[in-house]
Amino acid sequence: MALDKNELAQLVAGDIPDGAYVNLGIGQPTSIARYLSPESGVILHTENGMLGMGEVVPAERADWDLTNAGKQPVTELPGAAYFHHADSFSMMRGGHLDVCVMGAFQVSAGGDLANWHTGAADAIPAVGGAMDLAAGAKQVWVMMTLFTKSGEPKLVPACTYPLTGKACVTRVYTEVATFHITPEGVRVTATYGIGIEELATRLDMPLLA
Amino acid sequence: MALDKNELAQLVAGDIPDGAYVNLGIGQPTSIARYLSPESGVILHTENGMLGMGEVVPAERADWDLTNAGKQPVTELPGAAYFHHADSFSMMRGGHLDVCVMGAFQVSAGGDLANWHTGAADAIPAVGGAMDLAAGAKQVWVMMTLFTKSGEPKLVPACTYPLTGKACVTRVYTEVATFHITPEGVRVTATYGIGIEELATRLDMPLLA
Amino acid sequence: MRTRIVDALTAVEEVKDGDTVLVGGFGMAGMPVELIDALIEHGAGDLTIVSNNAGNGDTGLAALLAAGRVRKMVCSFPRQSDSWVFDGLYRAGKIELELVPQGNLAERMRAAGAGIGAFYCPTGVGTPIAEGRETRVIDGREYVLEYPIRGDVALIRAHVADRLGNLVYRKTARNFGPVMATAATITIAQVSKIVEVGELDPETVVTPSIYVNRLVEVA
Amino acid sequence: MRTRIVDALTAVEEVKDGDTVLVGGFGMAGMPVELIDALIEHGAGDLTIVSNNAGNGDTGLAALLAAGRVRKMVCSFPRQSDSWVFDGLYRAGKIELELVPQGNLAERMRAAGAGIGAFYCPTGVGTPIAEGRETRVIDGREYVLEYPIRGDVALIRAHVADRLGNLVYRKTARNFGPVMATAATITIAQVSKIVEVGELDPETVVTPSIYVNRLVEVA
Repeated sequence: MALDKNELAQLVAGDIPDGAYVNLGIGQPTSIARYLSPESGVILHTENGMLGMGEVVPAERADWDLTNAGKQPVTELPGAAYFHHADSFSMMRGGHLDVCVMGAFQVSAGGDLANWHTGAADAIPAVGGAMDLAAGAKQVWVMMTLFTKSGEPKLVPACTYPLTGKACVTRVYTEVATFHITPEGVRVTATYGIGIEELATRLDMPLLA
Repeated sequence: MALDKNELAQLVAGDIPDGAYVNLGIGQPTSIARYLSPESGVILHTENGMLGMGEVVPAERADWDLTNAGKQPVTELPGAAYFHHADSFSMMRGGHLDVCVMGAFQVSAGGDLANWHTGAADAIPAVGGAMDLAAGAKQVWVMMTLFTKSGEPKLVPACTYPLTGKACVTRVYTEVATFHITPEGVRVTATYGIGIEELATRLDMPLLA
Repeated sequence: MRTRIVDALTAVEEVKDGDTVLVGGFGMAGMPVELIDALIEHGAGDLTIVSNNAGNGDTGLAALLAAGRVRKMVCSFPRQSDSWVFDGLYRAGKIELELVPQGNLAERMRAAGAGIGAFYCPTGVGTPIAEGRETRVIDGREYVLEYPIRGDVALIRAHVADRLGNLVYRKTARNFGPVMATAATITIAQVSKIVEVGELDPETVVTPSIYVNRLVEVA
Repeated sequence: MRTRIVDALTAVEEVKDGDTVLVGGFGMAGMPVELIDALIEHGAGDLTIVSNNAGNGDTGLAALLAAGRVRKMVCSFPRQSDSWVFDGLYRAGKIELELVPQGNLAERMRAAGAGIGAFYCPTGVGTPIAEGRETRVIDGREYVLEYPIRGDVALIRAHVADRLGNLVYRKTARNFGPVMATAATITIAQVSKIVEVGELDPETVVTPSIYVNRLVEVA
């Protein structure tokens, strides 16, 4: 059976190595934090300038000088550190983050990522730190639904939306299957409520098992 | 009468604007600090990572974690700040220091500075932060003797020693005369125990008065 | 030169029509709201504003935009749930937008402050952001050449200053402040408190006084 | 990944022949003497050492040089009153020297740590340092193209660490430590004291734990 959002977040959390420094993108990936145990020693980075970020807190407990990249109020964990934006993005661009997890509109079979712009002519473009993360993290994982609401695949032979980064995604986590993007091709690492043949047909691309 | 070293240091100190951020080079320029009054609000930078540097102290009062660019022990003044080398040299290179004062082997009529290498084949080259200061400070002043021990001028039509920086020096302070390097030429701003004609003859260059 | 302690309106008096103004903050954290209000009152127009976002709600940067003072926004993320002022101006063709990835925004200002002429950056390679820009392969990796962003003025918010202008920040409100302070000809810092010289620990100063020209205390 | 707290010899066990080792310190301030001693004991050779100076007296870096382990020095100021070990090796043609202006040394390591492919720098234009290098005029000013300096290993000294690896420094001993920590594959920090997680103020951490792989306490 397909995973629900919480199960998917838990699955990703379980794959993050102990002690890793991790950036969780705005939106769905933020929920992964709930499934990271303190014993794992995973340390969360937020690009607005902090390592050791804690949980999202409700507005009534907010300190508005302490927010995540989505501008939600968060907490500070013991061992945290603050730094300015140039230092924060140097950390990202310099390849020091072990993993970042982002949402996506599309991921290509070659690991290209499109998650900032639908290409619609009237859309106001906004990119934030997505391109910096795509270019900088040691591993870029994507967490998304595998199909759009109208049933179009989001894991595609080539992205049709404007790119965020080229050949950067190494893993894709979806509600019906998980994938590793490898030099040999796209490898299915697990399926949930869907057969691999049906998956290959719906995605219209060769899949390694 | 020619100025002695202390008089020269005092003269330079008197020309530093109130509130200026200043880097004093290794050696003779370091002595300028003795003639800066606290009321002047002049703040000293040392390129190894500090603003608000105080006086040089004898070894028995040394804290060896607190040294100047010449690796002499110094003190910390109220309002000081520490920073790392990349930040310190960004401050220099980015044009934030109002004045730096350095020694020199030669200064050219066009403001070229030579103070790091005599060009001797067997000399071990060493540059430190001199090129960064030459390229970065808003004003580069030189404090030197006007002639070598053998009587050769050090203010010259063109440097024969390897350069530290091009067209960077704006003022030259020596024991017998002070100069401004201007787009129109070298202007003598004061003489001490020498006539301006004798000066022009010994320097073998046109001088503006 | 010496940092002056002034009121907000005096602090912004040197801003001129056509200036590039760097405005700190990430959302509202670190946003120098009172300095922006003073800038609106001051009246300078035809401004280029460099800031991560393009205003929230109807106050601060959004109010400056609404007053028609801004010719161009340079930012990484203009589109937000409450960026209706910018959205309206943009769709009406009344404001220019230069979209810059967030890290490039920070690094380009850092370059301005650090005297770097340009730098090769891996961010945005192969994306529309890199179109028309010079690229180069170095050690097998492709980079885009990025140029400094300088400000005539920076408006930032810090937590505490000493009277010399040394600054410390508070939590993630630090964000762009320390970088913008280095990148502008005149840096104006709004702080919650000004203390005597010597009250800040020199080890913990984030922005040294050399980068701060005007201080405004907003309790 | 998690910072390991180890003894000095264990800390340097991954250093290999031919490695580039970044060594902190400006003169003796911030010099990781015990880590260098461990490196000598460890025995790796054919090293490239990147450090501001080329050793003082007969201990620390000078002892490493004297032991014949260093193929090349990359530094800004090798010549000092007590740099007789380096001087002798250099005059005997037994060591290579790459002389780098002090700010370029710092900025090139900063670039390595920050993922910058190369940068245009005004330092050294028109001097022998720029000979043979690519230059470019940007906005009317001439710059030299400078490339990153990466380390396989960095040996640095800080003041206090927490058990995660967050570091604070002491006075001007901070110098190259924070930059080198970002520029090496493995960063080893020697500190005077290791405290529990939570004992350092997050506002005052200079090197965040992400940059520190090994911690060695040397009381």
